[in-house]
Amino acid sequence: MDLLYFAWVREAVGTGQERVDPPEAVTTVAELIDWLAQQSPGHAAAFAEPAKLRAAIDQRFVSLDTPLGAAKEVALFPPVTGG
Amino acid sequence: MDLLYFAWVREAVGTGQERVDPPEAVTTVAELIDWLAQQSPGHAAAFAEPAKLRAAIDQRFVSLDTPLGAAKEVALFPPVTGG
Amino acid sequence: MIRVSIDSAPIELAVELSALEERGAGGVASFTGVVRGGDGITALELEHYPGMTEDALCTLAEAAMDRWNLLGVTILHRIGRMEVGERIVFIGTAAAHRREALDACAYLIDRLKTDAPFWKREWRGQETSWVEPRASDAQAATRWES
Amino acid sequence: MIRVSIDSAPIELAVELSALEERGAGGVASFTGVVRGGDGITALELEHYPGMTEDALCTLAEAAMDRWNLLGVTILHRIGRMEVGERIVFIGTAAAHRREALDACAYLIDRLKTDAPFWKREWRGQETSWVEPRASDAQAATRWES
Repeated sequence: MDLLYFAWVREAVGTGQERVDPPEAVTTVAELIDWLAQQSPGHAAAFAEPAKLRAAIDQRFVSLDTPLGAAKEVALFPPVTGG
Repeated sequence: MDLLYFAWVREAVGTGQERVDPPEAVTTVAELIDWLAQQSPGHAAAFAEPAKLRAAIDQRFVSLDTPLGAAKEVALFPPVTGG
Repeated sequence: MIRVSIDSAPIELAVELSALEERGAGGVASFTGVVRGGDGITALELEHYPGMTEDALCTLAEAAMDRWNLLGVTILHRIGRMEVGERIVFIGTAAAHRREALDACAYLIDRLKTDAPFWKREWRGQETSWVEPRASDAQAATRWES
Repeated sequence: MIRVSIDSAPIELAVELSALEERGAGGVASFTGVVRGGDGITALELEHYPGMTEDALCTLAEAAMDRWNLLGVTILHRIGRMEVGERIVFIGTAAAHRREALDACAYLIDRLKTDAPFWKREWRGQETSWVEPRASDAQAATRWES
């Protein structure tokens, strides 16, 4: 699964993208976030507060309780602030 | 009293402005219009249907039942169509 | 800052919009009316009431400045003859926040249609006809009564 | 006609507005967002989600074309670093009637704020901070739900 990070999530993790292979128990976006938080101190900083995060699966906005299903690309980022 | 005419009122009367001295019985804009309609065939054409006319006294929009009072400049014209 | 102009010269959008941006605004909204072809129309001709029309536009601009927190208002209206595709009217508003700029811009063009003494005639080749007012314009203006 | 662009190059208003006018519209509405100074801000920096952001803007433009009778929609958004006074975003709409152009323009900027994946950070000299979303933006977007 390809992960993309934007804004301060990207900065905290230290990279804008990475490929991961989470365990089978990780079935939703929220579970993915919890699992990612354990991967490094940078990940821990980025993913400590899921309430501050938003997500997209295969370039569509989804809520954090969405099942990952056959997701190829999952993006994690703060709420958008364009315009 | 100076009169100003705009758009098809101006064209029907044949001039954009004229000075008039209506009789004392003419006390409102509507009465002025009725009196003007008797002044020439052009005036008759311009002022035959008061419902199609709008007015301004001293450069402020007024309804046709407004007293002329001490009006210096009365303008008569069709409804506005700018923009 | 209020800028009002009634002129036979063409309206220069880039200049007008830059001037509004330079008010330090976060947002600039604009509306531009253009002579529309179709129905045989070849040109429009606009007439105004010198003095009263300028006053009416200034009064409108001031009313918008009172009602919203604006940094700038520009109202330009052309008079004389305009060919299809030429600009007739420009409304520009500058504000710190987009909602105020957008609402004020809509207000100004709605109210200009009913409150400013302009008269428009359509040219179709050599034929001319004065434009009748539209009931929808009177209705649009009333939505700003408060 | 829909034109969507995400680019680091400056936004050229005159070119964009002329293109909309050439759609044969009677009215063109626009909103331009500009980097506002104050609070020590020296620049903004905008980041986007390549692919998804372009899709989001096209989807928004199509939604506006479905909802109103429009002849043209242009949505431009800059990315990268912008100094105070520079344009961040441009929305332009062309329609036969002013109400449709104005409403669609307001809709597009409201929805862009919540629906398009952009992230903004403020520069104050060498210091940077990511901008927090505003509750008022989420609220503004909901007024278009129907």
